[in-house]
Parts: sequence; C-alpha cells; structure tokens
Amino acid sequence: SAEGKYTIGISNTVQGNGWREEMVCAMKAQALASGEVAKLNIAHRNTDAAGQLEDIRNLISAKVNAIVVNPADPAGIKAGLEEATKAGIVVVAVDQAVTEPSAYIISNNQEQYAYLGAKWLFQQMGGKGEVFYMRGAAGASADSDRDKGFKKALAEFPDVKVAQEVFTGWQQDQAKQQMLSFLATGTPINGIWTSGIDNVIVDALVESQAPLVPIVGADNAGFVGQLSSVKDLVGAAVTNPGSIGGAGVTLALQILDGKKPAQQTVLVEPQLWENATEEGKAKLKAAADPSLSPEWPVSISIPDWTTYTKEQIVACKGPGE
Amino acid sequence: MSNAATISKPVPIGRRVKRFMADRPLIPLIILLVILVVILQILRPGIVNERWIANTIKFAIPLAILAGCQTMTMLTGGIDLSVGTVATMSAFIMATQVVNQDPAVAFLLAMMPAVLIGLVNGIGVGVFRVHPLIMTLGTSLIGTGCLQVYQRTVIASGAKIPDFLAWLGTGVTYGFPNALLLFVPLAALIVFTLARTGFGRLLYAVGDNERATRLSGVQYWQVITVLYVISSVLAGITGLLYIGLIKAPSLSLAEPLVLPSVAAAVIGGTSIFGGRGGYTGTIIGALILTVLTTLLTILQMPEGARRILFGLIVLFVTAAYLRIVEER
Amino acid sequence: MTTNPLPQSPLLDATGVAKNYGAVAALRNASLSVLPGEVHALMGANGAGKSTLVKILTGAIRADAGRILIRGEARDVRSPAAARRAGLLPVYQEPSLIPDLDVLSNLRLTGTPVEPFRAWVRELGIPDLDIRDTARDIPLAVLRVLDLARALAVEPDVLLLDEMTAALPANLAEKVLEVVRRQGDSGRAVIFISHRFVEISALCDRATVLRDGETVGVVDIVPGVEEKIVELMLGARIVKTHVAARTASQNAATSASRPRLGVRNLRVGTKLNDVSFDLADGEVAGVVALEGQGQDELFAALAGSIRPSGGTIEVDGQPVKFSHPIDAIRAGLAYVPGDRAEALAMQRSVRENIALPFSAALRNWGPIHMRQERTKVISAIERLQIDTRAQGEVQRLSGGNQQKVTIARWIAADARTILCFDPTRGIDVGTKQEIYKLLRELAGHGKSVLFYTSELEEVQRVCDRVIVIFGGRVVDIFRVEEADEPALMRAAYGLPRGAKADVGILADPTSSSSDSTTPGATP
Amino acid sequence: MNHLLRRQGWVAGLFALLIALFIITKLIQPGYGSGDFGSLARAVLPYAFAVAAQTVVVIAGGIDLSVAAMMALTSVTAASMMNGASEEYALFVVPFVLAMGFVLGAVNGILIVVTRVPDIVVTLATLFVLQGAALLVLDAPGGAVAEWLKGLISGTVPIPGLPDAIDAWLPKALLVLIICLCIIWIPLRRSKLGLSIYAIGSSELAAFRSGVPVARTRIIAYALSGLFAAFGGLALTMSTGIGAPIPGPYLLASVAAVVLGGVALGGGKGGLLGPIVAVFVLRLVRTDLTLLAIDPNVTAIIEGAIMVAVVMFGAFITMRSRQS
Ligand SMILES: Nc1ncnc2c1ncn2[C@@H]1O[C@H](COP(=O)(O)OP(=O)(O)OP(=O)(O)O)[C@@H](O)[C@H]1O
Ligand SMILES: Nc1ncnc2c1ncn2[C@@H]1O[C@H](COP(=O)(O)OP(=O)(O)OP(=O)(O)O)[C@@H](O)[C@H]1O
Ligand SMILES: [Mg+2]
Ligand SMILES: [Mg+2]
Repeated sequence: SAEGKYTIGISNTVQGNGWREEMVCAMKAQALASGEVAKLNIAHRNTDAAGQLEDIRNLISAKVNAIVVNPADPAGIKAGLEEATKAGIVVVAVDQAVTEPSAYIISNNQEQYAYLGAKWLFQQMGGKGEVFYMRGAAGASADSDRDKGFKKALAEFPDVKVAQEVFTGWQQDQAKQQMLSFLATGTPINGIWTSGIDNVIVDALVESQAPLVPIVGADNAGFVGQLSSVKDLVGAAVTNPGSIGGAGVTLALQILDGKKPAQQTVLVEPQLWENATEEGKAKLKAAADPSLSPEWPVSISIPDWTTYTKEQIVACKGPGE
Repeated sequence: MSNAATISKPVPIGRRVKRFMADRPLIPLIILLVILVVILQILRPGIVNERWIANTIKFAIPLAILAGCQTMTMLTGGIDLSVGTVATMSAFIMATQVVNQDPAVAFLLAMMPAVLIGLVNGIGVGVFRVHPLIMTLGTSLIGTGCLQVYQRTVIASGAKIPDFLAWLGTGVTYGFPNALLLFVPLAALIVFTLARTGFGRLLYAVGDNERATRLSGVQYWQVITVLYVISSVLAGITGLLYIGLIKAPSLSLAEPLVLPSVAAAVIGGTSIFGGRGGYTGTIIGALILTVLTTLLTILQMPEGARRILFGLIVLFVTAAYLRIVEER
Repeated sequence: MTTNPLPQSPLLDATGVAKNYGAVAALRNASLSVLPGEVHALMGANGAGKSTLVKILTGAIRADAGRILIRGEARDVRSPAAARRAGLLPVYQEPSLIPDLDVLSNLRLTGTPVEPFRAWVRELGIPDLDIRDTARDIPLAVLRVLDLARALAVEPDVLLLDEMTAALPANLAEKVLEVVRRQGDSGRAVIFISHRFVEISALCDRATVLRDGETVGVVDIVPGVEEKIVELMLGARIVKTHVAARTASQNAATSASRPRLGVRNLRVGTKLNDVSFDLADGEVAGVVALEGQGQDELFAALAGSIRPSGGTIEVDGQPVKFSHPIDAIRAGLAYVPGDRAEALAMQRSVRENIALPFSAALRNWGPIHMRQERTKVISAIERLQIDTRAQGEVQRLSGGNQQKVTIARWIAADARTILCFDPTRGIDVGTKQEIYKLLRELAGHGKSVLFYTSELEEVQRVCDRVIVIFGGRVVDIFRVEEADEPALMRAAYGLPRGAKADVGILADPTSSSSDSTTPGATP
Repeated sequence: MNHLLRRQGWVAGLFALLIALFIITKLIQPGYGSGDFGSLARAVLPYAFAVAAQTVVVIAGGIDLSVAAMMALTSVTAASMMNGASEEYALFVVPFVLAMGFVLGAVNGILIVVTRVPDIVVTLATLFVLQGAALLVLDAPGGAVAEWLKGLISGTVPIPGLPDAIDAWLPKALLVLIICLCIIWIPLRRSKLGLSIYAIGSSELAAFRSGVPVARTRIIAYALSGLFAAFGGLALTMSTGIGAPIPGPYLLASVAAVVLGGVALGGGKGGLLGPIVAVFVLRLVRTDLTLLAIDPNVTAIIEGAIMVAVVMFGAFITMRSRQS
C-alpha cells in the first residue's frame, strides 16, 4: 500500500509507557488510514532533549517530508526544529508545545488538564480539607505545567490544603508504595489527585480497607473501568488522549497538502468524566473498554482529527507493514 | 601458647562490643533497621502498626528476592542487571497470556524468557567471558526490545491479574502477608544453598579465585551458567509476585528495583568483588531500603532534598557497616 | 665469610616492633639491627613474622608499636615512597611490578634510571629483556629478578630481599647471590630472607632469628651455626629427625609391568619438545630443570590445564586426553602449583579450601555431608600439621601454612598421583622435613608423585628417580644414588654426564665470581 | 609488545568498522553529506565526554555511576546561571562549572578513599545526591545559554587555504571535542600521574608498593572524571540551549562504549581513543537505523545485540590468541 506520496518522520523520547505507545500506534494507524503516507520513519527510544535533537537531525538526513515530534522539552529541541523547517520539512509538535515559532503545535493542554481535575476534586471535597497530591516525574516539563494548573485551582479554594506532595515518577510500584506508606501514617485526607498513575492508587485504598476518598486520574483503561466497577468509589478521569499522535499526523498531512491551519497552535481541550452524576456515569460507560491494556488511555480517537478504526490502532501497523 | 596470652589480656569494653558485632555482622544491620523504624515512629507517632509492618514486608520481599539474585552473582564477582527486565517480562507475559490461556500454560510461557535470558547471560559470562555488567545490560536491552514487540501483539487482548497472584502479592492472613509463604521457603533455600551445598561453596570459591577452582576440577562455565539461570528464574518469580502486588502490568514494571537490589546486597555486606557475603544480610538490607523509602516519603521536603538524603543515608549506612565489620 | 667485628653504628635499627591482626599477633617484639656493609639474614619458621617485619620497615603496613631508627634518626616510615626516600628498598615475597604496564613504564613510575637497570638485568643473568614487554607476559622468575634490578638501580642503602631466591631456578639464584654479596662488599646493607641454609652460609654475615613474632637471637654466621639457628627458630618444637639422604635399599622397588603414568613424546608448543618417561605406583620421581626449560608446560599438560600439541599421556596404560583439569583429576592426577596464590581461595576458610575438589563435579553440587567432610578435612590438617589459628581466611595464614593447605586438599581427596611443582618454595626447614616425610609416606601407600624442585638437595631426600629436562627434552634420567648435586647441575645445564664444569658459587664456594664485571661501576 | 599490538589492533578494528559504517550510510542515503556529518558530531559530543569521564575511572580500576547525574547537575547549573545574564557572563560560567565538576568528582574520590565503600556503591549514592542537587537548582527543564557558546558547536571552521569542500567536513563540534580531550588527555598520558592512574587500575597493591600515592591518584582520577562530565554537561546545555535536571541515558551508554572501546572493566588497560571511536560507531548505527526506518521496537533489540555481539567477539578473539 505504498500509493501514498509522503514520508513522515516521528520522534518520541519515552519508551515502554502505555500512553506513549498508544500515541505511536495512533500515528501509525492514522498514516495508514489517510492513504497519503508511503513510509513512516520512527525514532522511538528513551532519551533526553539532546538525544531527540540527534533523532530529528537523523530524520532530516533521511529527507522526510514532515516530522511529528513529542518534545522531550519545549525549548531544548528548538535548534533541530529550526533546521528542519529550513530544510523544507513540516514540523508538528504534539502533546506539548515547543518554542520554535515555525513549528505547528497540536497539543493536549496540560495546565488545563490539571486545573480541570483539581477543580472538580476540590468541589467534591466541599471546598475544604486535605488533599494528597501525587505528581509525575520531578523535573519533567509536563509535570511542571500540570503543577501550574493544580496550583491555579488550589488558589481558588483557600480552605483546601495539601496534606502531602510526592513524586511518583509516573511509576506504578513507587506510587503504590507511597500511597500505602501514607495510609499507614493515619493522616486523614479528603481527596487524592494523581498525575495519571491512578489504578494502583485505587487498589491500594481497597486493599488496605481505607476509606475511599474522591480521586482524580487520567482516562487510562484500568482506571476508567474501576470508576464503574469499584463500589463506593467517587472519582473522575480527565482525558489526556494518546491518540493526539494521530491528530498530529493529520495536521502534518493537511499542511503538506497546502491546507495550513489558522493558528500555529491547536489545543485539544481535556474533558472530565466523573462518576458522581448520572450523566457522567453514562459517559464513563461509553468510554470504558476493558479489552484495552489498562495502561492505555481509552480515548483512542479524537473526533475530526483521526479517521482510523479501533482495529487499526490496536493492530498498531503503519503503511507498508 | 601465644594465643592464650592474647586472650587473657583484658580488652576494653568498646573493643569487645565492636569485636562482638564484627563476628556477628547481622547485629549492627538489625540495630540500624531498628533505629530507622524508631525515627519513623518519632516523626509520625503511631505509624508503626501491624498494617504498616505488613505493607513494608510486602514491598521488601520482591526487592529482597532480586537482591538475592545480586547476592549470588556478586559472590562470583558478577552482577545481574537484567533482573529488572526479566521480572517485567514474566509479569507482563503472565498478565497478558492468562487472558486466553490456562494459568499453568501462561506460567510456563512467562518463565520461558527468564530461562532463556539466564542461559544467554550464563553462556556469555561463563563461556565467552564477557564482563557480567555488559552482558546483562545487553540482554536486558534485547529483552526490553522483545517485550515491546510482543506488547503490540497483545494490545487487543488486554491483561488480567490471576487471582492467585493477587492473593499472594497483596493478601494478608492473620497479619502476615501471604507473600511470606513464597519468600520464607525461598530465602531458606538460598541460605541453605550458599552455606551447605557444593554449588554454594563453588560460588564463593569461583568469586574468590577462579584459577584455583579450575585446578580443583571446577568447570567455571557450568557454575556460571547454572547461576545466571537460577538468578533469572528467581527474577521471573519475583516478576509474578510483583505483578500480584502492583496489579498493573507495564513495560517498565520492575526496572526501578534494579539499582536498589544492588544497593540492598551491598548494604547487607556482600562484596561486589566476589567471594564474601551472604543472603541473610541482604534481606535486612532490603528491609532497610524499604523503610528508608517510607521515611523519605513521609518527610515534607522538596524532591531534590529527598534524593540527596537518600543517597547520603545509603552511603553512610554502607560505610558505617563496613567500619564495624572490618574492625577486627 | 667475613664477620664484621667493628663497633659501627647501625644503618637500620628497629626495636620492639609489634603488629596484631585481630587476635593473631604477627609480630610481638621484633628487633633488627643492620650494620653498613653487611648481608644480614632474617630467619624464622613459616609464620614467624619475617615478611611482616619487612613490610613494616618499608612502610607497606603500619606497626602497632616499635621504634625504627635509620642512621640513628627516628623515622616514621609511612609509605613505601617514604621508605624509598630514606634509602630502604624492598623486594617483597610477591612480585610488585604493575602487571599491565610495560617494564619501561614501571621504571618511570618509580623514577628508576633505565641504563643502570638494564646493566643490572644483564648482570643478573637475563641478557635478552625487551623493556617494552608488559609485565604480565613475563615469567615469574624473571619478574623477581626485574624487581631486584629495579631496586639495585637506585643504589639503596638498605636492600630488603624477602625470599628472593625461593622462586628462582638455580642459575638465576646464583647470579642473585653474587650480586648481593657484592652489595655488602661495597658498604651497603642487605637484609636477606631465605629458608635455604646453603645460601645463608654462602652469603650472610649475621642472622637475626625470629620465632612467633619475637627476635630470639642474633648470631654470626660461622661454619656449623646452622644447628644453633634451627634450635632458635623452632624453640621447643625442635625436630631432631633429619631425613637422611635416601639409599637404594629404601627405594620402593616397584617394577610393575604397567606404569601408573606414561608420557610418550609429549610436545607443547615450542616449549616442550619431546618428553617421555614413566611413573610407577609407589614412586617419587623428581624433575630437575633450570628456569623455563619446559617444566611448567609439562606439569600444566599433565594437569589438564593446557593441551599438548603432540605425543600421548597414558594413565594405567590407557591413553588419555585432558581438556580441563577435571579430566586429569578423574584420572587420579592432582596438581599442586608452586604459586599458592594460584591454588587458594584466599578469603575462604581452610576447610572450604581443602574440601574444594569434593564439590567440583556437577553431581556433587547438592547438600554437603558436613560430618564426613569435617572428618576428612581434619585428618588432612593433622597429617600436614597446619597451623589453623587463623583458619577463617586462608589469606591470614603464613606462606608456609598456605602451601600446606594446597597439598592437604589432595591428601583429603585421596588422589592417586600428585604432581607437585616446587612445593617447598619458601617453606621453613621443619615444614620441609614434614613434606619430605609426607611424600615418602604417600609413596609407601602406593601413590605416585611427580616432584619438581628448584632445590637440588631435596632430590636426594625424596626421590627414587630424577628426570632432568633441558630445552624441552629429557636429557637424562638418574637413579637417586647417582643423583648428586654436581651431576644434576651439569645435566640441568645440558652438559653430558661426566663432564666437569664450574657452575657457580654453590657448586664450588671457593671460586666465587672472579671473572664477572661489577655492574655497580657502570654509569 | 604482543599486548600493545593487540590493543592497537582493537582500535584499528573499530576504525575499520566506523569507515564501513560510513560507507553503508552513504549507500542507504546517497545524499548523506557534510551537514549530516556535522549533526553526527554534535550528537556525539555529550556522549563522548561522558565516555571520557567513564574511561578515566575505569582505567583507574573503578567505575562511576554518577556520570550522567553529574552532567545533569553541571548542565542545569550552567543554564540557570546564564539565564538572563549577559553574553560575557558566560566567560565566567564556563570555568566555574568545569571547576565544579572537578571538585565534585574529587569528592566522589575522597568518599571512596575515606569510607572504603566500593566505588560502585559510592557513586550510586552520589548519583542520587547529584540528581537531587540538580532538582534543587532547577525543578523543571529551563535556563538559557549564551549565543556564542551555542555558536561554538554549530557550523564548520573555515580554515584558510583549505577548499570549502574539505572545510565542510570539519564541524566545529568535532574540533571542540578533539581540543578539549587532547588538552587534558595527552599531557596526562605522558605524565607520571597518568602512569599512576594505569598503575592503580592494574594492581593497587603493586602500585602502592611501587610508591604510587594510591589514594591521591584515585581522587584525581575521579576529579578528572568529574571535569569531563562537566564538559559533557556544558555540551548538553550548548546543544539544547537549556538545562534538564533529569539525567539522560549517558551512564549506560558510557559503560557500553568504554567496553566496546577496548578498555577492560577491571582497569589498567586501554586508552581514550578506542572509546571515542566506539561512541561514533554507536551513534552512526543509530543514524543508520533511523535512515533505514527500521521498526523502532526492533532498534532496541539491534542495539543490545550489537553490544553483546561485539563484546563477545572481542572476548572470543582474546580467547583464541591466548590459546595459540
Ligand atoms: N593480613 C593478615 N591478617 C591476619 N594475619 C596475618 C596477616 N598477615 C600475616 N598474618 C599472620 O602473621 C604471622 C606472620 O606472617 P608472615 O607472613 O610475616 O610470616 P613469615 O615469617 O614471612 O612466614 P613465611 O616464611 O611462611 O613467609 C602469621 O601467623 C600470619 O598468619
Ligand atoms: N547437613 C548436615 N548433615 C549432617 N550433619 C550436619 C549437617 N549440618 C550440621 N551437621 C552436624 O553439625 C556438626 C557441626 O558442623 P558445622 O558445619 O556446624 O561445623 P563447624 O563447627 O561450623 O565447622 P567450621 O569451623 O568448619 O565452620 C557436624 O559435625 C555435623 O555433625
Ligand atoms: Mg614471608
Ligand atoms: Mg609469609
């Protein structure tokens, strides 16, 4: 199926994480579904901004038509993106913004992500009480963006206090151990905000028979399932679709076909699905997908932006595979 | 004649205490563990209760088993950095295969990569004499790659944690974590193997002086191959236990345990250069690290300061322990 | 043999030196006083503390107590570098060249002048040294000589030689003795440690005797002083049972039709060209050779450590092929290497070291029968009278006791044939006697022993036959009654039987080194 | 002699491999040119310094697990110091950061010497400490870098008298690398200090007995490692324009390249050239895998397999040569 005309390069710097794997699969599936792509050239490994610069430059050497990149750091890869644009390559950043002005951005709004969830949580808590704040990886730019959103919501609820702030490193075992240790201290809390490491936290609460306080997580399949199945659990999943990768490919193809978007930046606003109201429950039910790997976000497609089927993204095959 | 003279001399009490501890290296380690627990109790009164102890043990066990892999390989002067990958692989394969397969079949499938990687490690180190650090690093890269390829084929089928593993990993009976049912026999077996079997003797001897063992008729490659296979199988079992504990299969599940497992073995008094050490110390080392992690989680301080403190404490503990044990 | 009666002030004067390793007192009250121009022997049984004293004097370890005066001044020798500055240069019992550096870099590292070094190396009997060779690739004996040459090249005031000659073949040992003698003559001092009385009496002026970490006497070396030294060394443990030279009547007259071990035209690379001999049950066969004549390869091939490139080895008449020492061990051939560091797991206990062969085979990897093992090990320990005070770790035993452990292992394993490579290297007289007795006893029980020795006088005491190897070939096989030292020496040099040749100061002490130049005179 | 030949043979083999890879690259991507080579040089820069840092301590018989964390700390320090500061201020920042690396490296060495804890454990502990310190300096990626520093590693050096076609193949990054390494390594290699570093790696006991100040030499080796790591941290900041507190994948890469470069992990053997060539080889393999558009998940397998295969091959050769 090499009838497509474009070669698209992809650069991603986190490997082995469900969200990022879904993103890459969405890119592949969208490239296949579009029928416009002859070949994907994927640089996908664990590395830092300098390593991503290397990958981007390798993609420039490989003479791709467009590069879709999930930046390791917004500013750190500026030089590489600039070089790519100069070489006539269309650059699209997904998931996070970049500082290079010539690049197009289609991104999840991380600050809004945190704000939305935190605000809902604090409302559930009745505007007062103690919250356990489980962040992502210290020093990661997505984490600091989310921190901004969380702090913004916190400022709106002066009676909500942070009982404890921990970095989970986006690692499940660490998060679970932290939760259990915290529970053992007997400190009363009224809510838990997590940066997407959510299902193990629910497990920890259930296993230690601790009171189920309201909890906010991401739209990972496991957590979304728990929101419907675990008795007495009140919580909300904030969408953070990994399928943004597919949207990035679509945007790149549009630009290559000469349809430039009005602005350089397109933000995908997160949604919140909670199980406190009937309306929310219905949304959750519709979204739940127990057949997916629990680490995969359930929002496997983005309306208007992706055209592949569930089978295609799950198959995770790109053009020519 | 001469030793009678040395013994009859009055020895100052401090020296005597030190010598007593030096002869029983476990005692200072246990004291250290108790000190950490006391600090924890002072910082958060009431934290040290039955539930906390059960939780601590639950998390210490997987670490202790992996640290057992390190202990045994370190005795021969090696190290096994592939344990994290192996544990992750068997956990992931178990969780994804059990969806469609009989649990026994899934178990066999899950242990297969463990045996394979152990075999490759063993042959690389034992036959080709590749440095263990490099060999196990290489196989762990390869294993991770394979796991990622595999992962794509099972996205559609999803994953499930077998009830038995969940029971073993998280369950508590009469206040005792069920994981002890697996760990106690396993630990006893490791201790016995090291102290009272020919294979255990050979591990120490090979790590001490390989040429000497060769002249005594020991075939290095056999010892090393069996060792790395055992290490891998233990890592695989840890993976199954760990998935029961965490209940969320991911592609980096057990990786965070690798460096701590090395640290636990070293804190427990096993020499990284081979020939010296034992498993009981390692178990305490794993407990110390687990308690330390809790302690640092409880403390309200910036993440940076927390890591600095962790590093300093690990260094201090190891140094103090060495001081005590070497004071003879 | 000039004793030095002048009341000179000592160059080096150590008193009350003590050193404890935990419960083991390596030195308790050692003293040593060395005058300029003398070669001073430091003697003592294995484990008496000689090496420890040398290490303290040269800053390699710190003493717990004691006072060290150098030229009358109190000096605190904190490190080998400080000792070097104070004019004290040691050659330790173990080679101390950096294994991965070439010889030249080793010289630069210690700031040793190259030309004098080369001159000394030639003088010491190694004409063809390439100083670009990596130390690791150089044979042990040569390394020892290089160590000495390196020390000599900086013209130290006091040279401390710890069993310098123990690992040397006779030809190199002689050169060393000559050179050391001349050091004394030129007004410097040498502290000389050796267990060989011949060397002591040929070389030294006085001897300090240590026993159990204490100086028990200082004696002038005069003819006949050996008995006194032995008495001092051994104290209450004195052994009067000297094994006399063996006579033909004592030989186990074994002329079985089928030899225990048969070696036919054995070749190993370029080192061993054509060696054939038989070894019968109940026989001790000696091997005599100068350094590097192929004896190492012969033993290694018989032990299964290296593969021969030609010829056959027969055990009990059956041709065998060894690809690993385990094959040799299965065939009943056990190898005791000369270098104990090669044979022992130093951090493990005496028991584990002796029991090591028990667990070697795959089928013995299971649980150990502790009682059985203990009995076997203890009987081997008793048989060799190993001093097990520091048995927790073999590295804490003295050199001689370590050596005994290497042999005890095969006694415990009940090996039928023992290949001993210089087992008495660096062992005191008392222990040597025990080992001779042991080897004879083994032969008496029908075992066979192949015994390489660098000390020719041992041949008479132990062997039934002597195989002399030169240039990788068997040049002669003596029966013990024909094997007097001059005859063996001549054969070892490849000279035909009956030829008369002067082979150095040991063979003829009166004509010492008249024709050699003095390297000290070179610029 | 024999040994020397063997070692040089390994480096020569690596060079041959590198050239073969260049040819393969040219075959895969006929358009591969000087600009792409410049990219390679820039990609190599931080790795090369990490590898140099590791090489020094490995030769001295140790290992340094804190290399990547040290790079992160020096990188964030430089980036945060230069943030909002004048261009000239960077003239002060660069030596400051280098000195910081040197001193922190020395602290590593001092801890190893004083506590007598095995190096692998001490540097594991300092890995956490340095990482923590980096997070205290900057809790998220950020900072800035002086433009002239960025310019130092981008583009090529016009050398008068040389045709442009050749100039184009001399990227500044490569020259910076060569100069920085040579200035330190060549005098070191020739000095007694350099010999001492090899000596303690080869046999600590023998070195001590040869009068080498073992403790001081070890501390200096770690200090030099810290210095090289600081260069690496600066290189990171120079190429990305920011400082990131989370260490990149330089630790494992440095160990792998050291071994591929023919430096024995036991110490005492090898040089700096081999590991640096090995870094180029590893980066070029990465480039080729990207150019070939190989399934990204398979690339991890290939990289691991290459590492294992090459080292096994090396071990095999040594075994053969020892047998003959
Ligand atoms: N590092 C050590 N730890 C414990 N004990 C030691 C250590 N080094 C030496 N000893 C003990 O000190 C005593 C003296 O040892 P030393 O090596 O000085 O003897 P020696 O006279 O040189 O014997 P040999 O003739 O066998 O070489 C021995 O009993 C030995 O066991
Ligand atoms: N596995 C076993 N099988 C049979 N007997 C055993 C076993 N373990 C211990 N014993 C008994 O215990 C006794 C003491 O053995 P042990 O190994 O404890 O000796 P030890 O005093 O520790 O010796 P060492 O000093 O070598 O450590 C043995 O003699 C034996 O009778
Ligand atoms: Mg000695
Ligand atoms: Mg000794």
